[in-house]
Amino acid sequence: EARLAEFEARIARGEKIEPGDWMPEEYRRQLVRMISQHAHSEVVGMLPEGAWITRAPSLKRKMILIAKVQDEAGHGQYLYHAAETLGVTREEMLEALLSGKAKYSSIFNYPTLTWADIGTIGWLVDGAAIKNQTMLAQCSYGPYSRAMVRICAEETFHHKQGKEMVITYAQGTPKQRAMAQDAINRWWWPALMMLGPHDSDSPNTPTLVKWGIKTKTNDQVRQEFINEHAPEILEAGLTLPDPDLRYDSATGNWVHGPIDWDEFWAVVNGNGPMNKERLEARRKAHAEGAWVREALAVYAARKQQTAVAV
Amino acid sequence: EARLAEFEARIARGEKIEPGDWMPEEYRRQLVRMISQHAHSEVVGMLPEGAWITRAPSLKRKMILIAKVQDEAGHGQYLYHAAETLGVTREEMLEALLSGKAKYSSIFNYPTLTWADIGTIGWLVDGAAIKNQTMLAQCSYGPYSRAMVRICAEETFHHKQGKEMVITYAQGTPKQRAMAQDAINRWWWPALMMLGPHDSDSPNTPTLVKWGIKTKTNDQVRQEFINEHAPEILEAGLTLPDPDLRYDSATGNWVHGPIDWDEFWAVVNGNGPMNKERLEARRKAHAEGAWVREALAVYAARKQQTAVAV
Amino acid sequence: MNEPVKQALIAKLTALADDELILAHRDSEWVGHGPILEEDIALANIAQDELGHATVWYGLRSALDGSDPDQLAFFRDATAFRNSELVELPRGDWAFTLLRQYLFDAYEVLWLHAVQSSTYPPLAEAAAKMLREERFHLQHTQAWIERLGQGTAESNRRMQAALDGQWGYAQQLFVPLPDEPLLVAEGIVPDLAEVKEAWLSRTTQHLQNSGLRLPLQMGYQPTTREIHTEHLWSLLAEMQSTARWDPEAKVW
Amino acid sequence: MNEPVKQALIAKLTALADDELILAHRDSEWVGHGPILEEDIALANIAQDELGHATVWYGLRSALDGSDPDQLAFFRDATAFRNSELVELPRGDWAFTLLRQYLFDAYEVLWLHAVQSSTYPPLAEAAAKMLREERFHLQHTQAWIERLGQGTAESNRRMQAALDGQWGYAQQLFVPLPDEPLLVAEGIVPDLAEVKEAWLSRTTQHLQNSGLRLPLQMGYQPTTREIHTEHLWSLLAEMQSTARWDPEAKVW
Repeated sequence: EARLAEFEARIARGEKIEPGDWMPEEYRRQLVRMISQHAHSEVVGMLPEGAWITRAPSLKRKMILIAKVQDEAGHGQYLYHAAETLGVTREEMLEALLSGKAKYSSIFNYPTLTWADIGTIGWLVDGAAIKNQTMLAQCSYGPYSRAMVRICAEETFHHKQGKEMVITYAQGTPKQRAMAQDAINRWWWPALMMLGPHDSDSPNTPTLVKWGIKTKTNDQVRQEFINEHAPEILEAGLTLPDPDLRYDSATGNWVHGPIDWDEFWAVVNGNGPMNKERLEARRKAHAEGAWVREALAVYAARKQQTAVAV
Repeated sequence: EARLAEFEARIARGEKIEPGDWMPEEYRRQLVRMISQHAHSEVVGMLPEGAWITRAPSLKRKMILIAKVQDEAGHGQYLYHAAETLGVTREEMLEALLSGKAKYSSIFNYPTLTWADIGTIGWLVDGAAIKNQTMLAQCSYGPYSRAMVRICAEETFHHKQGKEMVITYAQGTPKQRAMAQDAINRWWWPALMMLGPHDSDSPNTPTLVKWGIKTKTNDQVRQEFINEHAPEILEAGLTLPDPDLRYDSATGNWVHGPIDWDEFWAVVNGNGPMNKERLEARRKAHAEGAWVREALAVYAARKQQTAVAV
Repeated sequence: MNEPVKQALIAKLTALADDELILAHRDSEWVGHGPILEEDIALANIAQDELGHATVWYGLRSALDGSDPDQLAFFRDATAFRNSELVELPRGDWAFTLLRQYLFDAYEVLWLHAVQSSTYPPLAEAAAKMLREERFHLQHTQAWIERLGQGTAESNRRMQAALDGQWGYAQQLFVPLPDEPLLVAEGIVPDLAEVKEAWLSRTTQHLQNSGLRLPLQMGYQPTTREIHTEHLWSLLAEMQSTARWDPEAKVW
Repeated sequence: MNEPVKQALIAKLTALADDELILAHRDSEWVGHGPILEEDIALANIAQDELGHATVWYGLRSALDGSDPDQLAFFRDATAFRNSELVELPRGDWAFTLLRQYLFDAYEVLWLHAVQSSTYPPLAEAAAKMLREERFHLQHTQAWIERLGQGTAESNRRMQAALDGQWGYAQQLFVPLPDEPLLVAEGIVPDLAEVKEAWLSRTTQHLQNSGLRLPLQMGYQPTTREIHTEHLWSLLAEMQSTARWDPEAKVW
């Protein structure tokens, strides 16, 4: 069909697709899925970190953490707006999240057990997210691409702060070192998994690449992540929980051992340590906020009425 | 009237009045007021101490505290039963408590701020209660008198444990000593006040004494309490927050300085530090337990029905 | 007892004690806030018994390695605790608390029953003593499950929600510690697989008779006691706050 | 500055900082749990600003006595904190949190405004900077009071309940510290009685316009910052748990 050919030609020329433009239904569908999932991840991602604001060990760290979590909420808001340009409403997306239909990043179904988890999330989880988002900043859909550019800048800042924290603790007291190592041990594999299944198990990837939504495969992005982070973590004097990990001088890549995809799929399918609690927390916040939203609506309607009457 | 004369003669002979016996309406009214107030005090009194079970500093202290609070619940139960013998129901009494109509001991409207408060409550508050209860064990109304005998035995045990705790901390580290002294400073005056207003401001007393409900006045009981506790606290190396306190060798009494009755009446009238919170906690427990009580009632009714049908 | 067996027994006693201590903590949060005064007393009584059991298990450990029970309870960090995740979960509503206590009691009665014939006499003796208390708890909580399960639509809904939330966690009670097979081989503790079979049969029957739906999608099942939920850190911050407030204190 | 004035100023800065720190703590408990994403952001933003103010006040104290702000925040015991009881109260529902923030913002804006003409330049300069933020907070919370007060019957009921619960506590913000008159005499801080008058007139008018009932029976009014509520111990147990977890740590 001519429109499709023209659409694909635009993408091939590196043009951005904008909200008013014609697009294949499947392109739209995939973008709504990805962007809303991304937005949900930001919002759910506030929970594991937000819970440590009250327990941060210094005024400076507390301030940094509030600011970070606030940024995440802002990213969520920004991404919901980007998804709305594709004709889906915030209410529909929230409903899909609360009903368990929509997914969010599996990484947030792991618990934050100590303060070092906060640094480690910044370093590894934001680090993995940045690799993904840097790629998505090239995305063919304009609003998503621009959202990614902005978000990436902030995430890079969080990533730096997280890295600095973990390295500080790795050079700290024995308890701090142990805490940092424990956190790396628990988050390393989930961080690798959060970049998605192997290319061979990722049926959407070819289409997404063809349409310029993704420009790299999961395995490529994962390899970039490992190549950057593995040597930095080792240099910090910490170890990684992968006995097979080695540097391959031929390819210049750090080669990792087998990933436990059973665990990945268990978490994706709702059986991770925190799936129930995260969703429950969101549902509870939504339910307990119902009277607030209702009050706002009634107030706004009354003001409007008054305005009209006057 | 003949019945009243006979009633008063029985009391004069030291006989106990029992549930079926004739009694003046005012006698019944005063007893219901006192016993239910006493029961409420036990139940509300669970709150300030119960909150420290989770924070007790050793396994032994934790065990002792649970047992103590459990005893208090038991006392409440026992006293509600005693009041019920006078024709008032548990529901009526609870309703009076939750609506704020019924009183409970003003002492429980002060907060428990540190662990030393737990020892201090045992020593001073239970100490004051025992003085009162020992007197009430002589009460002319049989069920109340017997309840007091039993309760006194347990309270004496709590009193001993509290005293032992405070004395231990008074001989402990500087922080423990300071904590103990701070607790004594905060609880001393409220403990004196909990024994009630001066005799001159206690209009019920003459009637209660005549009918053998009370056998001593508030000031007499208070003096007994001070005479026992003041020297023990000083001997423990602690001070008392009353610059006027002195031993009067002529009377053998410890003479105290003026009591701040304005504070007493403010607390009795609902303006103590914890009045709102204590009542709120009871109301919340009651409201949140409504579905439980309803389920029990439905279940019981269904079982009964089935039994009849069979 | 050779050293590996002794170390395995120390680990097992720690896990047993930690379970009881943390469960007692959650139960005791209800004190003064129960739906009925009589039940406030009953739950405080259960908490007291579980705390007593914790003290016994820490004591048996102490007899083996000279450790101080209060140090273990009040100066260990969250990462060193070896309780199951089930007992850490926030107390929730009355249905949640009673169901957890029921699932735990049913396990404990069966486990204690089996351990009465332990080849390690102190364990056998302790179990025999606790068993009486635990049977009473089980009777009590079992009755609650039935009454709430068969009470109103609301109480049934709450019980079912509690069951959905806890069933996967409860399975962790039957995951042996890494070196537990050594103890089983020596006849010191029973094989948890056998205890589990009896537990499953008993609880599923009672839960179903009480109008609750089973089997469930399992959900998350914790596999190691080295990892905890997000709740343990705060629970211990509260529990240990007084003891740690004055590190110089010798006596409390 | 003579020594008594300096000591009085240190005490005042501590009270100011503690108020902000504890209020920020309660606000930040909402992070991730707000009724609307946008409001989650707004409240986190307010918490962040209040925390920033705490840091400024601790910093001004530090300039006077060399104290370490982190030591003050994370290693002081509950009995040594000098915050008002209002800010310690549990966060309650959205109405409770927003009302508290409103009552506090209204006080802080007026106080900061007056202190801009302080004879102690660091205080005057800090106040001028904070005032912009606080005016924004006040605008935000003021709007919430009106919307909830005039929203539904339910939202009005919740706001009124929050007001009944907080009105007495809020009066403590205007109780001077024992040595505060020294500072007033030197023109370093304003007379709280005057600030209170402006605050009462402003808040009562806005609360009444928002459909809320005033005046109320005052209830409990805390008179000293040396005493706290039962909630501060647990709040600090949580807040200080990481810092105190490793007393040997030099850097966090």
